[in-house]
Amino acid sequence: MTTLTDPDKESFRLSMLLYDTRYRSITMQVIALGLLVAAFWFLGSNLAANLRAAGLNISYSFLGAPAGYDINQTLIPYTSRSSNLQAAWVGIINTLLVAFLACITATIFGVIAGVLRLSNNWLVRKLMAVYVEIFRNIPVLIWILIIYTIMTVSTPAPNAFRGETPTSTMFLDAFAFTNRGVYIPAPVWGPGSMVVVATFVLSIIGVFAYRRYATKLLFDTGRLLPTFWPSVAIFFLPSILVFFVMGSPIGLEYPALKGFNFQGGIQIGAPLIALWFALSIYTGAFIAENVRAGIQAVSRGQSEAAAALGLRPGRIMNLVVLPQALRVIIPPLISQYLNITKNSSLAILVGYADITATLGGITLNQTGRAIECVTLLMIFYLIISLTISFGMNIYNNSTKLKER
Amino acid sequence: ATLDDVKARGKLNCGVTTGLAGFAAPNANGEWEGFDVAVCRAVAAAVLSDKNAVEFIPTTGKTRFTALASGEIDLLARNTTWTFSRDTDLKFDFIGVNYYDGQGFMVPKALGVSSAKDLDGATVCVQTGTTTELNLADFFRANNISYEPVPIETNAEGQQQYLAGACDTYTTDASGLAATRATFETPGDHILLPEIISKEPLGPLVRHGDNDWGDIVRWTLNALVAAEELGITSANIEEMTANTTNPEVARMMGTEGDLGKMIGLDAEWSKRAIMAEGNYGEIFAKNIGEETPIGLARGLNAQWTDGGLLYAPPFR
Amino acid sequence: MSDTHAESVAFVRETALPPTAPPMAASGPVLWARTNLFATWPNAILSIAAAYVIYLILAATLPWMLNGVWTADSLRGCREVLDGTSGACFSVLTERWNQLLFGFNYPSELYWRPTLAFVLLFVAAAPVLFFDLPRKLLIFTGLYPFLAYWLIWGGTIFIPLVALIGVIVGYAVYDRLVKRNFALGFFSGIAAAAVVWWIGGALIEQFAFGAPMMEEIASRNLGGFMLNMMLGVTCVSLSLPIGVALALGRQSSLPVVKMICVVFIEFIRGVPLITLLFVANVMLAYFFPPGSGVDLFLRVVIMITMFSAAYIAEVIRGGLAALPKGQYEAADSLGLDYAQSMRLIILPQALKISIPGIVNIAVGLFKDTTLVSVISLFDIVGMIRGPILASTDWAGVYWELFMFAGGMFFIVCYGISQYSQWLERRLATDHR
Amino acid sequence: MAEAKQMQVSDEVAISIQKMNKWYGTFHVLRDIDLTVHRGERIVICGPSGSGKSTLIRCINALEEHQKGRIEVDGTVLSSDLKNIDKIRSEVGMCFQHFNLFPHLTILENCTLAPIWVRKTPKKEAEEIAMHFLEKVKIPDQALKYPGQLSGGQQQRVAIARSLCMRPRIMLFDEPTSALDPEMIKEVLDTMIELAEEGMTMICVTHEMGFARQVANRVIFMDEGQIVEQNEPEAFFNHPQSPRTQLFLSQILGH
Amino acid sequence: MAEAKQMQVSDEVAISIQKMNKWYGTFHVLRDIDLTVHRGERIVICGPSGSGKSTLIRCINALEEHQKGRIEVDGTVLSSDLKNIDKIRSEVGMCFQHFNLFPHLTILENCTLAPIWVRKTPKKEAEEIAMHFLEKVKIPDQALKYPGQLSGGQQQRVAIARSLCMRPRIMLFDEPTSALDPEMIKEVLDTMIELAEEGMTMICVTHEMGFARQVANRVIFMDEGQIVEQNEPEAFFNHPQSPRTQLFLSQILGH
Ligand SMILES: Nc1ncnc2c1ncn2[C@@H]1O[C@H](COP(=O)(O)OP(=O)(O)OP(=O)(O)O)[C@@H](O)[C@H]1O
Ligand SMILES: Nc1ncnc2c1ncn2[C@@H]1O[C@H](COP(=O)(O)OP(=O)(O)OP(=O)(O)O)[C@@H](O)[C@H]1O
Ligand SMILES: NC(=O)CC[C@H](N)C(=O)O
Ligand SMILES: [Mg+2]
Ligand SMILES: [Mg+2]
Repeated sequence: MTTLTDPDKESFRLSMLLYDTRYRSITMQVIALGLLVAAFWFLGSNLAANLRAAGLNISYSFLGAPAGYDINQTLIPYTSRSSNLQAAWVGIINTLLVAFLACITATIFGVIAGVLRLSNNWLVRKLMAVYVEIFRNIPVLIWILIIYTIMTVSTPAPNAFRGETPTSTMFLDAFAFTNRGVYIPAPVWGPGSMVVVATFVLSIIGVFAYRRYATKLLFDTGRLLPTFWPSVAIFFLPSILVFFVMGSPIGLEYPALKGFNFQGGIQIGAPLIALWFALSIYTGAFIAENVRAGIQAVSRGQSEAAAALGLRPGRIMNLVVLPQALRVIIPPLISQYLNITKNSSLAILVGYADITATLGGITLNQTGRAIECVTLLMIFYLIISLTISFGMNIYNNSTKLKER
Repeated sequence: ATLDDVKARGKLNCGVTTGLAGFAAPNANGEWEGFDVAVCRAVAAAVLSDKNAVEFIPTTGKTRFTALASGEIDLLARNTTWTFSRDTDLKFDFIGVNYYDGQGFMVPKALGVSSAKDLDGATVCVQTGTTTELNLADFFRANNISYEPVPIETNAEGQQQYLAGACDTYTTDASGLAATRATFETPGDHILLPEIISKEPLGPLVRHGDNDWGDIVRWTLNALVAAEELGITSANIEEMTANTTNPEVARMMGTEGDLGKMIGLDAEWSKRAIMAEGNYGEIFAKNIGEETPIGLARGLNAQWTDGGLLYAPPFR
Repeated sequence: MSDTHAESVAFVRETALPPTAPPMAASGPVLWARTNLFATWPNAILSIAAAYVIYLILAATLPWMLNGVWTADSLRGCREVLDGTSGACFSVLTERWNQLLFGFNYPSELYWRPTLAFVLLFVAAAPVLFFDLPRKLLIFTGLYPFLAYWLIWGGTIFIPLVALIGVIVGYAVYDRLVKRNFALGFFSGIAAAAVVWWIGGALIEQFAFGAPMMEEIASRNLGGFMLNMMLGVTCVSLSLPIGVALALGRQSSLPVVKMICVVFIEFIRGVPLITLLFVANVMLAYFFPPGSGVDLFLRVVIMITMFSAAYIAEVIRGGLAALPKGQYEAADSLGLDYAQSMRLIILPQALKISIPGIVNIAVGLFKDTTLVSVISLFDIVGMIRGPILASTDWAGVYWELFMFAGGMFFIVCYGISQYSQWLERRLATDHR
Repeated sequence: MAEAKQMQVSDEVAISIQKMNKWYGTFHVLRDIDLTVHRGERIVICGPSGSGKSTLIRCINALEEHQKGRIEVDGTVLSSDLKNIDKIRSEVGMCFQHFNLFPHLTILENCTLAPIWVRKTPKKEAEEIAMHFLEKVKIPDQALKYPGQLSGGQQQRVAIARSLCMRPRIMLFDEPTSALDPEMIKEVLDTMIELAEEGMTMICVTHEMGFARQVANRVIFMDEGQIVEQNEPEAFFNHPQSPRTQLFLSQILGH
Repeated sequence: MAEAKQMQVSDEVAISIQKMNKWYGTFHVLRDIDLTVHRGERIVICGPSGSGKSTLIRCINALEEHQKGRIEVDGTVLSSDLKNIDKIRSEVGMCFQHFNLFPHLTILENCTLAPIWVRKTPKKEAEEIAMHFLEKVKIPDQALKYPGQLSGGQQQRVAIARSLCMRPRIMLFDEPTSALDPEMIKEVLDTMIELAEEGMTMICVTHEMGFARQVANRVIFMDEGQIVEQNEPEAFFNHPQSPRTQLFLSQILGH
């Protein structure tokens, strides 16, 4: 509360610093700033003194030096002779990968559980409530450990697939579930396969185009085309057709047990699976609550009004309930995504090579550059969170309900 | 200075592994025992006159150096390899070597592997933040074969993964492998491969910059080694002190000269250190020697007089 | 006006119809099952699927649990007793019970101390959690931190005593002066407390050291579930006032103050707790004066407190924003100054609105205390992953241990969240 | 006005309810309801809170299912057959106490939603119809705003327009004015009166006695799930027969 | 009554506002306001919504800052000096449209809060004073209840009592009755009339013309941030001079 009158030409008194609203806020801010500077100075000088005493210095030159260690999952070229910086990039990409995968599956788990919690089937409702409560109330770290233990202890080792009478067999001869990971067939791109891929991409576009067309037709002429089966057909048929016309250019490479491990195919390492699954199922429980709250936030009156207008249940969901529920669901959903990204730093528990494990783990240890590594680590996570919350603000502003 | 801190505290904070049978592990009563533990106890006995005045702080490959650098521990006795960069860049002082070791591989017999060079494509469990991890990368690279590392934090985890078959082979210092294998239900099902792919001089270390403290620890370790060479054991030490004719023994036992004073301790410091858990040979035999389940031979760790590398500088 | 209909419709009911039972005797369990389980075909399929899932889970776990061994002394012992049948080896829980609860370094003859502190925690927390209890009990709540400190860490009683006296003196001074001016009261209170602590500290060093005392326990000897509880309770309570300050700062009209708070809050919230713990572990020591010897436990407490303070600040900010502007204006127009209106009018209401949110943060934080195992503190997870699974006796006993740890957290967290729901319902119906 | 009331009532039956019963669990909400509404009739239902008024009209357009008895709307018998329910719902418009406009859609979209998706009217045409009815309720200029931007009275008029866009033959109102401020009640009642004058068949739960007097052909008094009394408004208000009705009227008129 | 109106007005100036201007950003809300209120005067301010009435009286007790001109209350110039602001606020009581009682405190606590913390009155004494004023507004029996348990009219009377407990020499009212149901308006107006009869200096934003006629010494009409007309009530209502005033009066009296 500040009040200004015509500049009274009264002389400046020291007490005005405290009692005059014009100066008081400046005084306060100067004090706050002073305290802040003092705190930084205190911490900074301690840091300098301690570093001097320990004979350390702050330098980022280690980033260019060879890392010297190997990483088990690298999506970009990396060998033990690559630099620590490259190792950090490997970690960043692994972090983003597991976060991305977990966001998708957590959403799926969460939506299913959230919707089922509102089911009018008592058993299903209760089952989902148990799922949500159990997973929400036990630390994610314990879940990661439990699921990793299931992965490593309860699934067979690759050598169980070996020998005359193997104790385990591959599923459909194409999928192998081992305690080192899951092996699935990988596509082999033959000549002409690009055409198939292009067709596939086009048919996805086609599905959307068809749906738009159907809506437009409805709006223009009132004719309602069926959408579900045609969409499915557009999605699959052209690709399959082209696939055979081109002479099956895309083959599958099946994983097979060679030497110590399965070779060929796509390998999804146990650490990735454990972390991915644990994060998804844990966060899924939270998302389920958000989804339930979102749907319940749309009052019964809304669906009743829609029903009274003659809309069918599916349409009520699509046209009335979901658009409103999504506004409520999406902001907390995005903060759950943020949580997933942050919790993915628990990767070190299962030996998954995310940024915390490479830059903040092995590099930190092998070089001893603790301050530098931790600082870089924090900057990385900050950038991610600020980006996501920036996006969220934009979304929130764009969907705000118009009020009087 | 560290010595004053330790005295004021009345306890020595000693960093050890989180658990490696024979080297450092709590027994059923929660008391720490082992080859590395003995070094800590000897130092505590020398400095504080009480071999039990030690606080054992378990550290992993990752946390050990921060613990030491931040002053949380006074001494790290955790099968840590003496390397150039640790000594210089990380600003630590290795005060000697208590075990000359090298990195090896352990595999299940059933795997049918007889050489590390056959491990192409294998999955390897390795503790992160260790020299082991770096040696491993170098070894496979040098031999132009591939592998998949499974990074783990503690020996216990490594053991769990290895036994569950999540990795084909476990690699760490050969002594560590032997110790780990000794705890298996059926140690006979596992073998160590013949290759030793690195030099791993393991020794205690302290922070750089406090040379007085470094001297105390260094000479305590030397006293243990020298005692074996001179035939002083925890059993005969009283008698030796009284009857010795060897001036070096007399100097060590504090009956002649004032070595203790030179490092800021009393005259009997080394006597107490030796009495704590015995001399080097006794410690070795009791914890990891051939009589124990771990069953390590002295090998390189024999006295120089027996053709080994142990060679304590003179007490003079 | 040839009113054809009105004539025919005029109607008066002479005798009231009594209520009758609904048709089809299906009002009992059959109706229930029909409406709740088998309302439609898909629903029935869903029911059967759910029942099958439940059956699978129970079939997998029940025999295993019922067949559990409670008295063996090692995994080998368990295997012998089980003799090939499937069964849990709960013996690890009985054998390592104390380690799971107190860590492996807390002297066993002193277990009664943390246990007592734990029991008293309920007494201390009760008046805070349930408003109906006599306000007098709050005195005990005020004493509790000092008592608990003494019970858990031991040492001379004079340390907590001096701390307590300092707080009391500080509060007395504050209480004296606050009516005149909040800032004056606040800072004089702190100053007075500091003086008492300083003098008391000097006195203790001079004379009383070693006088009435209990055996002293170093922080690093704390462990097990006790460590989780301690971290959770301490950090949440410490972070409350900081969170309030941050929230007020963030709402402040002074741009500098506001910016400092915003940067702090967003920074902390943007970074995973793990990296903050790394900071505690590897960096924080460098920021203290050389030789100040802030131990790892304290550093961890500092970081977790900052962490939860940032989250709590956001919850409280929500509470502040939910208050109508009229409350601020009414306070202003009565002549209350900023400190008074915050203390007497705004915060009591804002905090009340924020309680459920704060409780949620507290639950999350309590779960996150397990992360300290990553920087090798031996909380319950650290105990399991470290000493217990590393020991030759119990290597390989995962399920029992993880189930136990999970169960402990479930009990506490579920309890708290039920409390929070109860509270929310109560606050919702509270017509005040 | 009294003339207007009688004029448009025809012999054709719009709604016929016979011995209809409904339970919530074991609670008997509606008991042996018999009611015949002719095309063009305006019926006002009143009665104490909890007497089942809302439930009754919600049963008519199948928002609640009844367990016994028979409801026939415009010749279609209300059964669990979805086709019949759809048919009935598109002939019966309903106005709720709390308007229940869709807040994420503009006023115009609110009004065109059902015509487009249920009646399959082309969008253009639907918008024209919507504008027509919005003009009728006197708020064509608000068409592009969102419900949150309108006053309560305006919102309720939009709700009426939204129902009318489906061109229902029967309108049900459930206390359409009771959530409104006094000034706004008049706006809405005026709109309803206009509808009544056009001969729309209406069933209206309301306690606006002025409205009942002016518009209704018949007033029905319900209590404890039963129709206790029904009569022409004049007779009903001036000479209530049943003691329950008398008590009720003395309360609300005295108020 | 008319006598009463004149009797207590003294020559002493209670509030004097000179050439006061206020902007919200670039929006000029108050333009060159000149107003002198004598001790014991009762002033009613009216005018269309958004004309700046609330802003004016909020400037008087420094809830809003003004940017130009001079406000003097009881001899104290409103400046940026906090001491002056405090002094003025403790002499000026204010009543809001939405009462703004503190819901977490009992009625009694609401009333004693400011005396205890601002005036440093001992608690006992403060409670006695509070009970005195609660009796005056006729709700001493509600003292231990919470605001949520009271009706709107009662709440507004508590708000008045709360202001009075600070023993202000001037009372400001900002539409004190417009959030109330008709029945409750009278209760509050009666209380205000009583205050007026005791000679309290009052500035009241209200559209209760009956109140203005009965109590006010002067009625001020504002529009677009300016004082358009002021006069004695009789003259003001019967012979408004400015066309704007005429238009306004025709609207609110017609309503
Ligand atoms: N979904 C439901 N489940 C159980 N009972 C219900 C349900 N809906 C309504 N009831 C009960 O049925 C009775 C009739 O309710 P209804 O809403 O029809 O009354 P009403 O006459 O419209 O009252 P009001 O004037 O308050 O709207 C009430 O006693 C109510 O408690
Ligand atoms: N905080 C603000 N920022 C910007 N403009 C404001 C603010 N408060 C009020 N205004 C504007 O100032 C003008 C005067 O507002 P004021 O509340 O004084 O009007 P009023 O005469 O009291 O109206 P009402 O009868 O509706 O209360 C209005 O146009 C309003 O929109
Ligand atoms: N196994 C270990 O933890 C020791 C590894 C190795 N000797 C090192 O110092 O890095
Ligand atoms: Mg109703
Ligand atoms: Mg106003």
